[in-house]
Amino acid sequence: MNVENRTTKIEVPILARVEGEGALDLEITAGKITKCELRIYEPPRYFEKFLEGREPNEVIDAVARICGICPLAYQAGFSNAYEAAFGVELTPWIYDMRLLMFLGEWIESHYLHTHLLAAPDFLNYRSGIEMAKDYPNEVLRGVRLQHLGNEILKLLGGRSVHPNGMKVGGFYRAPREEEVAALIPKLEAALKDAKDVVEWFSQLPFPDAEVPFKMVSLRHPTEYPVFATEVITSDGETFNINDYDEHFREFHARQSTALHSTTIAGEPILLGPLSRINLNFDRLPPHIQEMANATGIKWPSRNMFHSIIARSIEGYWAIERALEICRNYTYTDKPALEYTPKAANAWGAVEAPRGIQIDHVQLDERGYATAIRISAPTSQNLPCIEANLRSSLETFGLDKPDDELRLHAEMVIRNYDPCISCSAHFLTLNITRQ
Amino acid sequence: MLYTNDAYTPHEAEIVEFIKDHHDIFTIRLKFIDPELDSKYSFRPGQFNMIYFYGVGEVAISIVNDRNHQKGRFEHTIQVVGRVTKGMMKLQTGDKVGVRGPFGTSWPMAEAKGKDVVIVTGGLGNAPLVAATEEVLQNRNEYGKLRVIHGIKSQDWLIYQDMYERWHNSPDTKVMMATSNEDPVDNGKWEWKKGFVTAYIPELDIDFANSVVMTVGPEPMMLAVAKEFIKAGAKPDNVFLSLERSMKCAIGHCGHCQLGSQFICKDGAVYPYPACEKLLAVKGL
Amino acid sequence: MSTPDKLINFAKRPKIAVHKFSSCDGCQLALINDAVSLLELATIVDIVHFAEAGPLDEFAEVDLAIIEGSVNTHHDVHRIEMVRAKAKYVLSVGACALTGGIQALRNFTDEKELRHWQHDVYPEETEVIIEGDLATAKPISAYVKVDFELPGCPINTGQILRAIRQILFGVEPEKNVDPVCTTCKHAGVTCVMVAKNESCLGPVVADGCDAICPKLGRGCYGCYGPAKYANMDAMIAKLKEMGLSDEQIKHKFHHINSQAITFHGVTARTISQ
Amino acid sequence: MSHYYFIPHTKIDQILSYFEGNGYKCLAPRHLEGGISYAPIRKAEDLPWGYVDEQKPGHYQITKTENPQAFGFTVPTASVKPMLFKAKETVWKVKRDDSGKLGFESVVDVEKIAVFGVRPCDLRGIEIQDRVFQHNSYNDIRYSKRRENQFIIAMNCGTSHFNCFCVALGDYPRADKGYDLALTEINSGFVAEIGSDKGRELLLYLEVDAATGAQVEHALNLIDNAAQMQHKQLPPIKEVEAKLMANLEHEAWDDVASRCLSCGSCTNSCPTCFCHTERDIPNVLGTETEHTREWDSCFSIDHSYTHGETYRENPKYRYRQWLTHKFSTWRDQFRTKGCVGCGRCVTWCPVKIDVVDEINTICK
Ligand SMILES: Cc1cc2nc3c(=O)[nH]c(=O)nc-3n(C[C@H](O)[C@H](O)[C@H](O)COP(=O)(O)OP(=O)(O)OC[C@H]3O[C@@H](n4cnc5c(N)ncnc54)[C@H](O)[C@@H]3O)c2cc1C
Ligand code: SF4
Ligand code: SF4
Ligand code: SF4
Repeated sequence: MNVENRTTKIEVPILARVEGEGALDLEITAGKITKCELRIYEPPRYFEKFLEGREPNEVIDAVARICGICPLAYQAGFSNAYEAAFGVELTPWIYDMRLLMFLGEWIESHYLHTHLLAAPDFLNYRSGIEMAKDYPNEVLRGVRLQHLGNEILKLLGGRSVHPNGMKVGGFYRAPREEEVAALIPKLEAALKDAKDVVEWFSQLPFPDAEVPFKMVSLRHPTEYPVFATEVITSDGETFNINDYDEHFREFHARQSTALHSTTIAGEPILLGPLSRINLNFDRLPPHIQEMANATGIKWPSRNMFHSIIARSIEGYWAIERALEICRNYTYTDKPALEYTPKAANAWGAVEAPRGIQIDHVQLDERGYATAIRISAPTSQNLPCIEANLRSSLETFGLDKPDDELRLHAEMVIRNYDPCISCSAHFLTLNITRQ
Repeated sequence: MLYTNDAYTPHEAEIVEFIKDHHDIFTIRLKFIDPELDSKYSFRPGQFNMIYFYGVGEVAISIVNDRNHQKGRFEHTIQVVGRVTKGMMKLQTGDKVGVRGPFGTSWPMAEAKGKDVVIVTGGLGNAPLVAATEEVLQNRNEYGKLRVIHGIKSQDWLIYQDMYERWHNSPDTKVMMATSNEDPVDNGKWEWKKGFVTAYIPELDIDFANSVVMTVGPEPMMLAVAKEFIKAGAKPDNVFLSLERSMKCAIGHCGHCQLGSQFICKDGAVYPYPACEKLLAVKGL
Repeated sequence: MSTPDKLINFAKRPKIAVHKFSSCDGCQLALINDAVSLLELATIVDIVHFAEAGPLDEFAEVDLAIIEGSVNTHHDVHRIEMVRAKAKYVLSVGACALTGGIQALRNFTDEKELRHWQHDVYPEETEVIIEGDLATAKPISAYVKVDFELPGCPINTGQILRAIRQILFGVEPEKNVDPVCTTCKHAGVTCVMVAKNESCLGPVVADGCDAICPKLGRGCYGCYGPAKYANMDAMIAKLKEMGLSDEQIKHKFHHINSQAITFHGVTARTISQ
Repeated sequence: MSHYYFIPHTKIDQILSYFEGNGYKCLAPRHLEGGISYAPIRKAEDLPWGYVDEQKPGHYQITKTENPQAFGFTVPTASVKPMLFKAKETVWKVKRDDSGKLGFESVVDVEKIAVFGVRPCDLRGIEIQDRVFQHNSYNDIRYSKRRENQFIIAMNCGTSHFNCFCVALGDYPRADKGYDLALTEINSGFVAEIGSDKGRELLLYLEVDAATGAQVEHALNLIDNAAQMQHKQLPPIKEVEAKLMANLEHEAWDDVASRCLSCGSCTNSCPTCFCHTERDIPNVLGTETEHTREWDSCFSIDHSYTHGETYRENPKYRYRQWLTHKFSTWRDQFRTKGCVGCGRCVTWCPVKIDVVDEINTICK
C-alpha cells in the first residue's frame, strides 16, 4: 500500500466488458480524489460530417454503424427525426412493429449486459466465460434471452447487428403471420426465464453508489417509455424533445473524443434504465410493479448498482410487451408510408437501452442532410459517471489497494453499460496518488 | 468404382506411410480400413482417386502405384498447391483420410503391347505415369523399348530417385532428364540436358511409327511433345495425354471439368491426342 | 511457388486475441452474440485478450490475432504494429479492417476540409483530436501484413466460426467470391431489381451475408464489399437506366466499402462516361 | 375422347387431401413476396387465383385480375429443380473421434413431394436432369429417391409470356410425357389426362366424369393459343448446335461480355443447369463436419479455377461456356437439348440479355 504523501501511478490497461475505447485518470492526493477524468479516446469517426449530402435512407443504413450493440437506437432515432421532418404519421401497424423491433434490441442488449458484462463483477469473476464454469445454467439462461432479442431483430431486420429492415416511413417488408407466430411460444417460455433472472439478481450483494443528480428519461402518455416526444426529469420538469437544447448543454471535454452533456447550469444528468424505472414506475403494469417491489429495493432508487435490477425488470416488461404485439399481429402489404421529402429541421428521440438517444437533422428540399447531430446516451452520461466514480470510490475507501480500487471503479463504470464507440472501448485506468 | 450405392461418400483409409519427397511434395501410402474394400480395391494405370482431407475438402489425385507392390496398398504423390493440399502436408503416418475411386480412363496398356513406349513427363506429371511404367517393366517381354523422359525446373525438384535408378537399370530401358532453369550436374546415373523434354525427342532411338507415347505435364508441354512426336513419325492416335481441370464430384455431375463436350473426370483424364487437340487449341474453352 | 510453411506449425491449443480498432464493435458481436459457440471455442483455445468479453492481455504472444476496426490515429498505428509483432497470424474481420469501413468516407476530404470537420464536431482543439487523428481511416493491411480476411459489415457468426475452425485445421479460410445474386437464386428470392425495379448492388457485391436485403425486399447496398469479378460498367449503366442520378450512383459505391478499389474508382467522371 | 376427364375447381381441396392422406407434401405455385413461386399449400384458396404475370427481358410483374383461373400466369419464378437437385444440401457427414478415426455417413434426405402445376417446359427440364443425375455413368441416390417419391401434376399452358420460346426449340406448350396427371385449366376446372398408374388412382379417388368434347376442344385451343403467342424464332436446333461451335471466336462474345454482369442469375434460374460445388461445414469443436453440395455457375469466376489458373477468367469465355454448353455440347453429353425455352434466364437477367437474340446474332 502507498504511503500517503507519495505519488503513485497505477495503470489498469483496459476496462473490460464495455463497448469502445477509453481510459480513466485518477489522482488521489492526501486521501482525496483530485482528478477523476474519463478519457474517451475511441477514434473520432465523423458520422456527423460525412453524412451531409446523403439521402434519408442512406443515413438510416449508415447510422447503424455508429454502434454494433445498439444500431437500432440510431436507426429509430433518425427515422423518428425524418418522419417528424416530413410529417409522416405512422400507422398503428408500423408503430407496433417499430416497438417490437426496438424491444428486441432492449432484450438483446439488457441480457447481454446483465449476464456477460455486469454479473461477473458481483460474483467476482473476470469474465462471463469464466463465470459460466460455475454458473452454467444462469449464464445459459441469459444467453437464451439475449438470443430471443436477436431473433426479434432478425425477424424485422434480417440480422441483429446493423439490421436492414427499417426505412423512413416504415419497413421494407412485413413479416408473414407464420413467422411472427413462431415467436410466440418462445416469448412465452422466456417470461419464466426473465422472472427468474429478476429474482436471481435481487440476491446479489449491492455496494453503495449514490447518484445525486438529475435523472432524465422520456415519458410516454400511457406506457413505459420507448418512443416518446416528452422528456421528464426527477425535478418534476417535463418538456418536449424539441426543446432539449433549452435544458441541456452538449460540450466537448478536452480529454475526450466523446461529447459530454450537463444541464444548462453544468450539473451532470443520469439517463438509462435506473432513471427510466424511477421516473416511470407508474407506467409499469401493476404486476410488474409488484415484481419490482418484491426485489426488496425501494423505488425510486439512487443506487447506481441497482441498474442491473432495473434492466432485468425492463427485460421482463419488454418480453411481455413483445408477446402482446405478436399475439395481435396481422399481415399488411403496406409496411411503409410514402412521403414527400422537404426542407426541414427536426428532432427524433428514443429510449435506447442505455438512455435517451436524441438526434437532429437539418434537411434540404430533397430531404438530403445538410447538418446532423447525434447525442448518444453514453456521452450524455459521462459527467455523471465521473461524479459517481468520485463519490462511490470515496465511500468504498481510497486507502484500499490499487487493485481493489481499480475493480471498484470498473464496476461503477460498467453499471452504466457505457457504449464508448457510440459516444465517440476499453479503458486504461491511471491512478496517481500523492 | 468401389461404392455401395452412393458415389459421393468417401471411405475411410489410413496413411500407412507418409513420405516427404521434397519441401513441397509428399507421398501418402494408403490402405482402406474396411477389409472388404481393402481386398477388392483395384485400379488401372492412369486413374485417379478423390482424397478427402478432414474438415476441408476433396482433391483429385492420380494413383501412383505401390512402390513395394503390396496388395491393398496404393500411393498418392501430392504437391502443395492450395487449401486442401497445404492442409494435407501436415498429415502423418497413422492419420485417416477419405478416399473414393478409382475414376477416369487409363493408359492404353493393351494397345501399347508390341510397341516401343515413351513416357514423357514434366513436374509432378511423373506420378500419374508410374503405374504405367511399372506395368511395362513387369511384363517386359510384351513391350518394345522403354524410354522415360522427365523434365523439372531444377534438380532439387527431383523425386522418386531410387525408382528412376531401378528403371534405368532395367532391360532395354533408358531414363533421360531435362532441367529448364539451371545447368544440370551429372549424377552419373542417367543423361541430363538443360532445356525442355522435347529436346530429347528427335534423337530417340525408337521406331517412331510403331511407338506409343504417354505424356503428362503442363498443357503447353504436352502439346509440344505431341507435335514433336508426330513430326518425328509417331501416329497421332498413339500419342496419349492426361488433362487436368478442377473437379468436385469426379463422376460427371458437377460440371467443373468440362472442356467442350468432354467431362474430363469420366471421359478422360487420359485422351488420345486427336480427341483433345482441337479443344485445347481454343483459349478459354 | 506455394508457401508450405503457412499454417503448418499451429499450436495444439492456440492462443487467440481479439482486438478492436476504430469500429462499432459489431463484428466482435458475431462471437459474443453466439455465447454458446464462444464458450465451446473457449474449451479448445485460450482466448487471452478480448476486451469486450472480458479477458485482457493486450500484447500477449498469440497464434491468432483477430482484428476489428480501421486505423485512424497515431495510437492505432502504434498498437497495430505491436499486435502484429506478437501474433503468428492476423485475421482481419469486417469492412473497417478490410477497407477502412464507413469512417473511411473521411478519406475523400482534403486536410483543410478535415480540419473543419474536426472543429465542427470537436470544438476544443485538443491533442486527442488534432494530433492524434490521421487524415485517413485505412484498412489494417495498409499498415501491417494481414494473413486472412473476412468481409462484411458486420461479419456474421457462421462466417467467423468457420474461418477460425479452418485456421485450426491448418488451412486458409474460404473466400466468398460470387455475387449476392447467387445467394438470392439459391434461396428462391424474387429479384428486387427485376420484379420491383429497386436498385440493387447485388450483382457486383460479394455474397456471404445470406442476401439479407433482397430477402427483405430491398436492394443490396454493398456491405460485404465487391465480388471478385464485378462488371462495374454494366452495373452503372443499369443504375442509370433505372433513373439514378450520377450523385446517387456515386454515393451508392462510396458508402460502407468506399476504399475497396472496385468501388473507389466510381467517380462522377467514370459514371458520366 | 374418353381419355380426357374433367376436374372441377371445387375438387382441388380433395386433391390436396388425397396427397395429405398419402403422405405427400404438396407444393404449388403461390403468390409470395412479389412473385409466383412454389410453396406448400393446404387449401385451394392458397393458389394464386386471378394472378397473371408479365415477363419481359429483365422484367417481371404480377397483377391480380378478375380472371377465374388459378393458373392464369405462365411459369413460376423458379422451376421444379430445387425440389430434386437442391440449391444446397448435405450429402454426407463425417465424425472424427479422439483417435482420429473417421466415420462417414451418407445423407439422403427425401420427402414425398406432390407438385401441383408443372409447366411442360419444366417437365422437360426434369427429364433432362434425369439424364444428368440418374441415367449417367453414376446415379445420384438423393436425386433418384426424390424422383421415385414425386407426384407430378402437369399444367399445360393457356398463355405464354414474352420470353417463352419452347416453340422455337421445336417443342410445344403441352406436356407429352413424364407426368402422373396432366391438366389444362379451362374456366371452371381442368381437363385431365392420365400419365401413370399413380395418376389413375388419384382420378379414381376424385370420382370425376369424362370431359365433354367442348371442354377438350376448349383446352386444346388454349394450348394452341399459348403456342401462337410465342414470337421468338431460332434456326433449327441442330443448326444452332453446329453454328455455335463453329463460331467460338465470333465478335459477339465480346459484345455480350461487356453487357453481362456475370451474376449467374440466368444459370441459377435455369431448370436444367446442374453445375455444383462442394464444401465442408465443420462444427466449432472440429469433431464433426458436413459435406455439402451447392449450386455453382459457369459465370462464377472460380468455376474454372484449377490450381493457379482460371481458364475462363475473361467474362467472354464464361458467357461462351454457358451458351455453347446449353445450346450445343449438351447434345454430345446427354443426347438431348440443354434448354427447354422457359425464358427464365431472359426474365431474370437484370441487364436484359436475351439468349435468343445472342444466338441469332452468332448464328447469322
Ligand atoms: C485427374 C487429376 C489428377 C491429379 N493428380 C494429381 C497428383 O497426382 N498429384 C498432385 O499433386 N495433384 C494432382 N492433381 C491436381 C490436384 O487435384 C490439385 O492440385 C488440387 O486439387 C489442388 O487443391 P487445393 O485445394 O490444394 O488447391 P486450391 O488452389 O486451393 O484449389 C481449390 C479447389 O480448386 C480445385 N482445383 C484446384 N486445382 C485443381 C487441379 N489441378 N485439378 C483439379 N482441381 C483443382 C479443387 O477443387 C480445389 O479444391 C490432379 C488433378 C486431376 C484433375
Ligand atoms: S435482388 Fe439483387 S442480388 Fe438478388 S438477384 Fe436481384 S440483383 Fe441480384
Ligand atoms: S445484401 Fe448487401 S447490403 Fe444487404 S446485408 Fe448483404 S451485403 Fe449487406
Ligand atoms: S446473362 Fe444476365 S443473368 Fe446471366 S450472368 Fe449475364 S447478366 Fe447475369
